[in-house]
This record gives sequence, structure tokens and C-alpha cells, in this order.
Amino acid sequence: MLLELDDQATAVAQARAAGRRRSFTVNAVRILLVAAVLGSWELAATYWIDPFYYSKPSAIWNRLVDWFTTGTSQGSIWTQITYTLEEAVIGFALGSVGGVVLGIILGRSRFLSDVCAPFIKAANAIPRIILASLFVIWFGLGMSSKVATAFILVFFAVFFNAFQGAREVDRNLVNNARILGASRTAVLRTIVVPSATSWILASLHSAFGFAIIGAVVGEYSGADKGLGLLINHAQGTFDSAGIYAGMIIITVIALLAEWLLTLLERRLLRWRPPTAGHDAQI
Amino acid sequence: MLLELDDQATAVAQARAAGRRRSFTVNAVRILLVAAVLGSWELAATYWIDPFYYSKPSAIWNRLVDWFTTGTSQGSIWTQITYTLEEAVIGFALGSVGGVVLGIILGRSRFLSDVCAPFIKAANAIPRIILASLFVIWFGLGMSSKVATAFILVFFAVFFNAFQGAREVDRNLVNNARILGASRTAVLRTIVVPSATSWILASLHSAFGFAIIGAVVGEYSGADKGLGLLINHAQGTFDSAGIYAGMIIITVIALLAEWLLTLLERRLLRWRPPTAGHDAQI
Amino acid sequence: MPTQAEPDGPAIELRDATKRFRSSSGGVHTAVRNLDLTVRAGEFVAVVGPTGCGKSTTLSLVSGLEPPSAGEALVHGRPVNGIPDGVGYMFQTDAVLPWRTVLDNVATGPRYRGVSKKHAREQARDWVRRVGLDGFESYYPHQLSGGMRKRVALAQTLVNEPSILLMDEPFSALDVQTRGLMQDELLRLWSGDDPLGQGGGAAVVFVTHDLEEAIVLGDRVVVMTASPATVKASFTVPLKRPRDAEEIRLTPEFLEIYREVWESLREEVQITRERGAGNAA
Amino acid sequence: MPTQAEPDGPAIELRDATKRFRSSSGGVHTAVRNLDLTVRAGEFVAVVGPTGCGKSTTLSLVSGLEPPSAGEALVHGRPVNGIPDGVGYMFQTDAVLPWRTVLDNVATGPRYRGVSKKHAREQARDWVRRVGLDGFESYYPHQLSGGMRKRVALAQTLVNEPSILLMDEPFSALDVQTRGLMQDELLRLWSGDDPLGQGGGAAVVFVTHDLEEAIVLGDRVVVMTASPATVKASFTVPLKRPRDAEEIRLTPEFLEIYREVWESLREEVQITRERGAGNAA
Amino acid sequence: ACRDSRTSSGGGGGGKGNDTVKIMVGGIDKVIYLPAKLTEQLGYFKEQGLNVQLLTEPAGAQAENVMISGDVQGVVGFYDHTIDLQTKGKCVESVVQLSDVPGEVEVVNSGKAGQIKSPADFKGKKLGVTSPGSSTDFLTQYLATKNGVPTSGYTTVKAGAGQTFIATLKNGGIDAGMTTDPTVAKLTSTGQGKVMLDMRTEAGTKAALGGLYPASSLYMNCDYVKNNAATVQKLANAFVKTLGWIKAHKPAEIAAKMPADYAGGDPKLYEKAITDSIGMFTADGVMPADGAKNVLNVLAQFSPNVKGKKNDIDLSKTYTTEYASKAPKQ
Ligand SMILES: Nc1ncnc2c1ncn2[C@@H]1O[C@H](COP(=O)(O)OP(=O)(O)OP(=O)(O)O)[C@@H](O)[C@H]1O
Ligand SMILES: Nc1ncnc2c1ncn2[C@@H]1O[C@H](COP(=O)(O)OP(=O)(O)OP(=O)(O)O)[C@@H](O)[C@H]1O
Ligand SMILES: [Mg+2]
Ligand SMILES: [Mg+2]
Repeated sequence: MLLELDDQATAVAQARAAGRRRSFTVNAVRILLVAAVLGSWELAATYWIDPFYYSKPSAIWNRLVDWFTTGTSQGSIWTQITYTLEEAVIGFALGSVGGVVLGIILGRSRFLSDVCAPFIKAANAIPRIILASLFVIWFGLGMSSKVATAFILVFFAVFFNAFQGAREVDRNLVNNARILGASRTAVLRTIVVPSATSWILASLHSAFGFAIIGAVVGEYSGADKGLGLLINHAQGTFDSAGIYAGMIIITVIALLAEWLLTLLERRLLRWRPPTAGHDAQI
Repeated sequence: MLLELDDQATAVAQARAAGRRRSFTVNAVRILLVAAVLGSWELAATYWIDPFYYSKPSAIWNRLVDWFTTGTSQGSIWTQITYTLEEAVIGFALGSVGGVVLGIILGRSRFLSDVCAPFIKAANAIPRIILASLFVIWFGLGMSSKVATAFILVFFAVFFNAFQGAREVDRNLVNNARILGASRTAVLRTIVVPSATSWILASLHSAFGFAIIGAVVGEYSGADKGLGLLINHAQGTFDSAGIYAGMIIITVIALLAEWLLTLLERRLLRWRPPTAGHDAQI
Repeated sequence: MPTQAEPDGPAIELRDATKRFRSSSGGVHTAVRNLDLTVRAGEFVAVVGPTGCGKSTTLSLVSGLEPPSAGEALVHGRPVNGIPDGVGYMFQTDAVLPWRTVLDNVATGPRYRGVSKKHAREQARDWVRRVGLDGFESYYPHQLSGGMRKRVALAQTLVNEPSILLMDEPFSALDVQTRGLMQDELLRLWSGDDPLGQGGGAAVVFVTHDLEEAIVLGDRVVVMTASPATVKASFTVPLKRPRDAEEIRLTPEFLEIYREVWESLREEVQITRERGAGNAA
Repeated sequence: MPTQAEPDGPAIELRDATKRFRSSSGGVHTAVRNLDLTVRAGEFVAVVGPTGCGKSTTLSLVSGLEPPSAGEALVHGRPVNGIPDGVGYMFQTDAVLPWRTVLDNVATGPRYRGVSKKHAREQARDWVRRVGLDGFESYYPHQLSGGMRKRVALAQTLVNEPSILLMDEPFSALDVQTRGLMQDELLRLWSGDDPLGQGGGAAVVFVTHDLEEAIVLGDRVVVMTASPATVKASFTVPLKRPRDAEEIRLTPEFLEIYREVWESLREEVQITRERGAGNAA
Repeated sequence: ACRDSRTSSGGGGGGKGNDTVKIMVGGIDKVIYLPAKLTEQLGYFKEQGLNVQLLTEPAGAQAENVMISGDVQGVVGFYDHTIDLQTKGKCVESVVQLSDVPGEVEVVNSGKAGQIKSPADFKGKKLGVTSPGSSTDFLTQYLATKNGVPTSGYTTVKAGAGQTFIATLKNGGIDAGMTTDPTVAKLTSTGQGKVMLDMRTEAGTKAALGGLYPASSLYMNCDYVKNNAATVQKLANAFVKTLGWIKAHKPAEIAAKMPADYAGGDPKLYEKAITDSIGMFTADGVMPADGAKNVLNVLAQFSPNVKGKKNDIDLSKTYTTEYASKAPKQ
């Protein structure tokens, strides 16, 4: 028995060590990749391609340092980030809640979905850039028009997945729950929503990116602060380093959001087989 | 036995009739909805709200009639439609193929997905409107920059779903296929792809809308033909009826594409229980 | 036990019930045809029949999950419309919630019926123990073996103390002895001999492929015809309760009824076998 | 039959194999411990054991789907690494492809092995008939009953004519007679008595909960211990082949070995039962 | 996709008889760029044996990028971009100067016209520009500072143009803003806005900026101009002829020449817009020398690119009068 416990401890330790080795390799490869790309970009921009269009990493870095130390033409960089982030977060929250709720309701009601489907699909086909300027007209220049743009982008991304997720629910599970005494809402809450979770999470992964895009596009249509405006300014003054620097800030924000989402995902999908469909053999 | 056959015939006929009744009701409700919205819009625009911003259905209708009979300032409306459609279709085809292929490959390879995930998520967070103007610089003003914008929008929408779909494949099915002698590629082809089909189709539903948006956004960055330009022109000349008319044309195209996709979906998912998760009871 | 509308009337009644499905070729597949079946409250009916004849479909008619295409299904004297009160149904296929632990899976029913979380968990813990899964309370279904998942489903159904209990091959994945223990547990609940339950009197429809099991458990054994299913014959089991499976097997009464049921069933199985494509409309 | 590396050596060998899983609490759950098992080519081994002991896990080690945590698994004398050639494995749970019809499901294996579509379909059609599903060729799995799906899976496995055949409770969802027919079909293939197969000699590991079935089919019956599984005892079945299930059941040899195996198994089931939480590390 | 090789080649189509020239217009429906479309409508490009394709791009500075990368050969846009681009090492020159005033107007919300009478009142206000970094931005900054309000003293708001600008002004998103026709015409005709500074005329511009501010122009890559003198000359001929035609005709006649939907459903308004703006166009397409200097002055104070580099700028490389002066006058 003692021997066995020992064995088990070793097994756990081995598993841990393997995990560490894996994540080390992964990170090493990532860093290598980034370094290779940046290096060849710098080199190319110095010798072959025209930094007027493509800028170069060192210039972008300087611009970033400049923004964070002395500020931008529109004021502190943090103000711009906060502003855009606020728009994106509100739009994301509203859009994902709206998308999930409507998606699940329509996904579970054949009649509603038959009636509404063409309208929703039609609405989805309206170019957001036009919507963004309509929103400025409808909601004014304040934060609400950007939130609306972010909302609409997030909403559709989430909606279609929640809808499909709700339709894909295993009939057996629904039947079982009904037999066990679940009311309609209980079925939604305990069967449909958990089943659709991986669908919804998959859409949320891209949705925060969309929320930021919405905020930036909204700022393009009219604004007095924000990262979108900053990039727009850079475009207006032929400052390609500024364009890329702005994009990098946006990207970093999106990655942070992504990281939070991954934590949430791990929490919500704890019940999964650890390597579901994700083994190295195939 | 004869009696039974009779019974069965009746049953089939009844099912058909019920189907017809259903779709009649659905269409009636749809038409009512559209009529109600258009009616109240027309009324509101005539008496309360400012048609300068909101236009009104009759004006939009006149503009559409005008475009289709006498043409637009940029030439025949059909030229514009063809042009935008061509960009959208090419972008859609490339983007969905790319998204599916890459999504499935990364979805099935833990190492690749670990390494690539942050880059793809970062790329997804780059506002398309900025990308569109970068694409003009990289690919020139022709069709290719619009196709690239459409591509990038479609790609990400499809990629994330294909990725998740590939990860969600039932382990049991994969194992069974491997035992039955499937090679890696055979597993991909016969198990992973069919399993991920409903995921992929769910994303394709929104993807064609994205493709059109991409084409339009691309046209906003510089073009001499296309629906995006038409709408942009309407914006520049305070022609709100023109803006809405352009949006309606885009919407109709997207709905047609959607309809084609539904046919495809029905064909591909024939094996499904007919009412999977889609019954009226909940 | 939930109160019953007419304590003396039949708990379950199928009157001339027919169920058709659309078959893959667009035609119609009749799974159950003109089936009449009556189960009294407190009666334990075992159902046997050739594979694919329509047993599961029959249960789904009683449970209200599928409406009959023709004829009527009544539970406690009322036409079935939605899920009738007090019905418990253990499916042939796995239907435990993959995102809930064993304990929470078993607590699902009470929670749906409004029992407080704490109380539901208590009830669940007791049932987890009864089906022999103590120690696995916090496991997720994918971490269990096939037989363990079946037992979770069993506990999930029984914890609700249904007055109509439909079971579709509940014990087929269990080893002989575990199966015996589960059978005892089921009978205890059913006979009202249960230290925890409020009393017996449930009407049970128990689908099985094991004739011995059918005879040991049932008041009556119903044999179904080859597809489309209808009741071919119904045999009353003349054995006194409580029955000890080991002992009973060797009694002449047992052998007698076993032979009778077997003869009846064999014909149908043969028909199914021979007809082959015949029934595929 | 695929060619074998060493026709006289053992077809399957597990040497001191151990399999651990991470349990839900983050600890380690040992499903199989220090298990030794040898199966000769052409030998039919039936495996019985308490539910949840680790039988399915043992099969997955042999099939190459799971690597052992310690010890070795060898097939045809070679360490298992990936899926060994000639292995067929019929899972305990449904694994038919929901998007393929019955016929295409059965044709899956030959198609993977490079047989032309037409030829694969022919082979498949024959096997669909053998498992008694003629007429259902164009049905999708969701349109089949539980027992029919199992038979599709059986045909899917057997059509490949594996030289190592692993079966995890293949017949538990079938009625007695269909089960008998399927057993005959299996034995015919295994003994090389098959009009279509190229010959017998497959090594079979057959997990079942039905002791009678184990004895009627097996050359040997292996009893597994309570979890974590290891081989408790191995009983050679002294009955001559071909065996007729109905006749054999009454012979003293049968009753003798049945009693022996039953004693051995009962202890383990009891342990499982009593230990309850004990084995959940 | 390496663009570098194409930057100086300036596209194909040099010298030959029927050349294809692509010209990007920074908003083809803006009245300040009206001569571009008008030339096409009048058929003057064809007359010169040119095959000109007009593209439009609403978002500002993109046009130059596209030209420098060689996708288009010319841009109809603001002259000040040529100076800006020189600081980035790109040589771009104006070959036909369409106007010597910006054509921009500072419009004030009618309700606030009492409080904001001159740029001196900008303090603490929200001022709309089409886009940050655009000419409207620099001009606003110049006006404010010249009148004693530091750039930090007011808020710059991107209000775009057209409907968004109008809606923003109406909703109080901005108190005043700089824009062009037809937005100005729309605002004044509905009474929502009042003109505070009118830079559509020479007098108004001189009053506001202390000199001319040449804006709307056709500019091209220096290399292209050098290598395709004949084509450039033909372009100049066509544009100058149009400018002459504009001087010789009434706004109503000009409006009638433009495609019907440029009026956006309100021909009266469009005519008014042309009436108000028509004075800004030059008659001969020639750059006034002091105008260029004045532009440099304005930019040198506010453009982040030009600031501090005033003396390094070689103005003679930013425009040429050679082609416009050679063009036959009407
Ligand atoms: N959705 C469906 N569409 C078409 N046919 C169906 C459908 N569901 C069931 N069937 C058919 O109905 C018949 C009866 O099925 P059912 O599941 O009731 O059989 P069963 O008696 O439970 O069999 P088993 O003992 O194998 O579980 C089968 O022939 C099956 O093919
Ligand atoms: N992925 C896993 N994670 C944790 N524990 C697991 C996992 N898979 C199996 N187990 C455990 O291993 C033990 C053996 O499981 P296995 O499926 O081999 O049993 P079995 O003998 O086939 O039982 P049955 O007869 O019920 O099918 C069980 O206790 C189960 O809980
Ligand atoms: Mg069944
Ligand atoms: Mg098992």
C-alpha cells in the first residue's frame, strides 16, 4: 500500500513535469516565432521594403515608448485606452448577454426561429461601417454610439453560435430532464445552457476582438477620444509607426481579455475529459 | 394490409398538410411583421421623425426603382451588384476554405494550436477597417484588396468554429475509426469533418454576410465601382434613401446566399433526427 | 408517493395505440400497431420481445415523450399530454448529465421538484450509496465505467419515487450480483418495504431481454410481437413474493412459466429473423 | 486473416500492466494494477469481473488506444504502440457513425483498408444480413433501436476479420435468441468455419456479465478482482466444441465450472460492494 | 507583397496616345473637388485622348498612400499633403491648383452663435473636424492659437462630414466645426448652423488666415510627372479647361452637368452649395507662390510632421506651374 502511494506520487509528479516541459517548449517556439518575424521585418524595412508603408519594429517601439511616457496628441495614452476599453467592455457585455439569450430562445422555439431567422440574417448582412455612422446619427457622438457598434458586432457573433448550440442539444438529455420533472425554464437553465456552453464560449473567443473593433469603428465615425481616433490620426499624418503601435495596443488588450476568458472556460468546462479531441496522436 | 397501407398514406398526407399549414402561418407572420415595421416607419417619417436622417419606405422604394430602371451615377446597378458580389464570393470561398482547413488542423493538433492560438487571437483583434486600408497599400486598389478584406472577415468567423468543432469530436468515434483501420487523414475526412459540419455550417451562416461587409468596407477604402461606393456616395450627398436602398440590396443578396446555404445544409445534415432539439415543446 | 387520481383504476392504459415514424426513404415505418396494454397501480409488468420490435417506443408513448399516431395513452385515467405526474423513466441509452458529478446528477430530480439544495443532496447521497457508488460522488460521468453510469441513471430515476416507473433494460450492463442487488433495491422500493420511501404501489413497466429477470421480478410478463409491436400474450407469474432469485430458479413453477414465455417469444424472434426486410415499409 | 508475426507465440500479452487516471479530485485513480494476461492466437478468452473493476480499461490497453502507465502490452509479440494491425474492438458504448447509413457504417472498415467502394458495400451487405438487419440498410442510426445499433457495431467490427478481437459486452442489449444467433455467427467466424472468411485463429477477449455466456463461448474464463483490476483466477473450460448452449447448460461439467467461477467472482463483487469508497483514491 | 519596387515607377501608361490614368478623389461628391467629376462629365479627358478613371476614397490620407504605391497616378486632394509627404521623404507635386482657398467653413450651432463669434471664443468648446490630423484639424488649431486659445484650450472632435456632422452639431456633440459644402449649405438652409468664418472666398480666407491657403489640387508623383510629361500636360489641359468652363457658367448650369444623384434628392440645396463655393476655384490652375508659403506657415506650427522642419522644406518641389500655365486658355 505504501509502495502504491509512492507509485502514485511519482505518477503525479511525472505528469506535472511533463506538463511543465510541454508549456516550456510551447513558449519557446512562440518566442522564437515572434523574434523571427520581428527580426526579418526590421531587416527588410531597413534594406528592402519601404518603411513609409510598413514601418519597422524599432520605430513602432519608439512610438509606443513615446506614447506611454510623453502622451499622445490627444492626451494621455491611458485615457484613450480606458475610453476605448470602456466602450468595448460595455458593448461586449450587452452583446454577449443579448446574443446568448436571444440565441437560446430562438434555438429552442421552432416557430420563433422560423419567423425571425430571415430578419436576423438580413440584419447581420448590413455592413457595420454604415451602421456605425447611422448610430452616430441616432445615438449621438457620445459613448453610446460606439457601444452600439460594439454591441451589434458581438451580438451577431454570439447569437449564431448560441442559436446553433441550443439546437444541437442532445434530445436524450432534454427528455430525461423533462421526465425528472424539469419545467421549461429548468430545462433551459440546466440542460440547454450547459450544452450550449462550448458553442457560446467558442464565439466569445472572437467576440471580445469584435467588441474592440466595434469601438474603434465607432470612433472612426466620430469621436473625441479613443484608440480608434489615435490610429485615425496616425493615418491622417502618414505615421505608419503610429498605426502599427495602435494596433499593437489593441491586440494586447484583446489578448488579455482572451486570457481571462480562458480562465472562465477552464472553470466552466471542468467536467470535460481533459484531452477531449485534443490528443497529439491525431 | 391494405387498410394499413391506406392508414400510412393518410398519415403521410396529414404530415404534409401540417407542414404546409405551418409554413403558411410562418410566412403570414413574417409578412405582417414587415408590413407593420414599414407602415409605422412611413407614418413616423411623415409626421414625427426627420426623414433627412431616417428616410422613409416610399422614398427608398422610389430610389430602388430609379436605380433599377435608369441606373446610378456610377452606371448600371447590375454592374455594381456584380462587382461587389464577385469580391464577396471570392473572399467567402477563400476565407471559408482557409478557415475550415486551418481550424481543423489546429483543432486536432494540440501543439500547433498551443503555439498559434495567441497569434490568431491577436490577428482577430485587429480592426478590419484598419486592415482594409493596409490591404489597399499591400495589394493595390483592385479587386484583390476587397477580396482580402472579405477573406479576413470570413476566415476568422469560420476558423474559430471549425477549430472548436474539431475539438468537440466524440472521442469514441475517433477511437472506433482508428480501430477500424483509419489513417490520420481518413480520421480527419470521415470523422472530424462530418462531426464539425454543424459547427462549420453555423459559422457559414454569418460568414456570407461578413464577406459582403468585407467587400463594402474594402470599397470604402477606395474604389470606382460597387455597392459600398454607392452607399458612400449616398452618404456624401445626404441621400438617406440611397443609403437604405443600398443596404436593402445588400441584405437581399445575403438572404439569397443564406437560402442557398440552407439547401446545402439540408443536404449535408440529412442524417439528423428531423426535429433535433427543435421541437415546439421546449 | 404522489397522490393518484383513481387508486383502483388502471395506472397505465394504452388503447389501440399506434406509432409511426417517417422512415429514411420518406415512407412510413410503423413501430407499434394497435397495442392494448393495461397496468394496474402497484402492478409490476415485465415486457419481453424481439430486438427492434418496438418496446422502447411503447415506453415513450406512456411517458408522454412521443404522442401516439393513433389510439390513446392514459395514465391514472387521464389522456397523456406532456409528461404525466409521477412518471419515472430510465432510458435504454445513457442520459446522465455529463457536466454534473455523480452526486449532483442524482440530486437533479429533487432539485427540479423544488427540494432545497441541501435536502436534495442528502437524498442523493443516500441513493448513491444504495446503488453502490459511495466514494464516486464527485466523479464526472466520463470518469465512470458503463455499469457505473447505468447505476447513476437508476439512482436518478428512483430518488424521485415515481408512481409510474418505466425501465428500459436497466440492468443489462451490470454483473450478476450487482444486478441482483439492484433488483432487490428496486423491489424494496416498489413493495413499499423501503425504510425511506413513503410506501409502495408504483406501477412498473420493465423492459428486459433476460427472461429469468422478467419472471423473477414481474407480476406479469408481457410478450410483444415482432415489429410492429403489439401485445402477443400476457403471462401471470404464479410465484409468491418475496422471491429469492437463486431458490426460485429451480422450482417447477418457474421452469413451467419460463418454458411458456420462451415458446411464445421464440416464435416472434423467429418471425423477426425470417422476415428480415419484410417489415421495413 | 492478416499474417501474424509468430503464429505460435502469444497473440496478446499484458506484462505487469498498470493504468492510472487522474481522478476528479486531482489525485490518481488506479483502474488496472499489475495485470498479467496472455492470450494465444486462436484462443477465446471470456473475461468477467465486478462492474467498474477495470475490464474496459484492460481492453483499451490491448487495443493501443491507451498506453499503460506502467508495465507492457504486447500484441503478436511486439510492444503496442498505436493501434496494432489486425485488432478489432467492439466498444461497450455506441460508436456507430450517426451520419452514415447502416450499410455505409458497416462498409467503413473495408473502405479504410482500401477496398473499393463497390466491393466494400458488397461485403457490408453480407454482414448486415448476417446480423439480421436486412431491410434496414438505408436507415440512419438514430432510426434504429438500441439492439439494432449494437448489431451494426458488431457487423462493423467483424467485417474486418480481425486476428485480435476485443469485445466489450457486445450482446447485452439483445434478446436471448438474437444473442444466440450472434454468438453462433461469432463462433463460426472465430473457428474458421465461415463460408466467407479465409480461416479462423483469431484471439478473442470477450468481456461479459453473463457467466453462462462466458462459459459457453470461452476456452478460458478469466475472473478479475475488484478495482483496481488484476487477474484473480483463470478457469479452463473443459467442454468440447462445438457446444450447443441449450444442451450444455444441463451437463455436470457446465454446472461445476459455473459454480467455481461464480464463487470466485462473488468474492470480488462482495469486496467491491463492501469496500464502497475504499478504492476511490 | 513588396510594394517598394513600384513606388517610383509611378505605374505604366507613359507617353502614348490613349493613356489610362487613374485618379483618386478624396470624396468625389464634395463640392471642393467638383472639377474632377465635372471634367469627366464635360468629356474633356476624352477630348485630350486620355482614358481617366476616377476613383473615390472618403477617408482622407489613404489616397496618397495609394498614389505613392503606384496604384493611381494622381490624387485630387488638399495641397498641404504634398508638404507633409516631403517630410516623410516622398516627392509629390501639385500640377493643377484647383482652388487657392480651402473652401472650408467654420459653422456654429445656431443656438450658440451668440457665444461663439470668433475663434477667440473657442476656449472650452468642442470643435468638430473631419478627422484628426486632417487639414481641418490644422486650420482649426491655427485659428485658435492665432486668436489666443491654446490647442489644449478646446476639445477636438472627429465629426466626419455630411449627416454625421449635421447630427453631431444638432445634438450638441460639437459647438462648432469646420466642414465643406454641401454640408454647409444644408446646415445654413435649415437654420441649424451659422457661418462664422467663410474660407470659401479669397476675402474670407485672407481675413481668417492672413493669406491665401491653396487647397484643392491635382497632385502627382514627381517621378511620374517627370517621366510622363505629355500625359500630365493633357491632364492639365483638361482641368484648366474645366476651370474656365466653371467661370463661364452659372451654378445652375454646373449643377445640371453633374450626375443627377449628386444632388442627393435636393437639387436646390446642391445648387446653393455650388453657388457658395464656386468662388474658390482658380481660373487658370496656377499655384500662387505666396499661397504655398502661407500653407507652410500654418503647417509648421501645428503639423507634428512639419513642426520644426520648416526650413528643410523645399516648397518648389511641392508644386509646379509649368503644365497649368502651358494649358490653352479659353
Ligand atoms: N425516429 C425513428 N425513425 C424511424 N424509425 C424508428 C425511429 N425510432 C425507432 N424506429 C424504428 O422503430 C422500431 C422499434 O424501435 P424500438 O427502439 O422501440 O425497439 P426496441 O423494441 O426497444 O428494440 P431494442 O430491444 O433493440 O431496444 C425499430 O425498427 C426502429 O427502426
Ligand atoms: N478517464 C477516467 N478518469 C478517471 N477514472 C476513470 C477513467 N476511466 C475509467 N476510470 C475508472 O476506472 C475504473 C474502471 O473502469 P472500466 O470502465 O475499465 O470498468 P469496467 O470493468 O469496464 O466496468 P463495467 O463493467 O461497468 O463496464 C472505474 O472505477 C472508473 O471510475
Ligand atoms: Mg429499446
Ligand atoms: Mg466496461
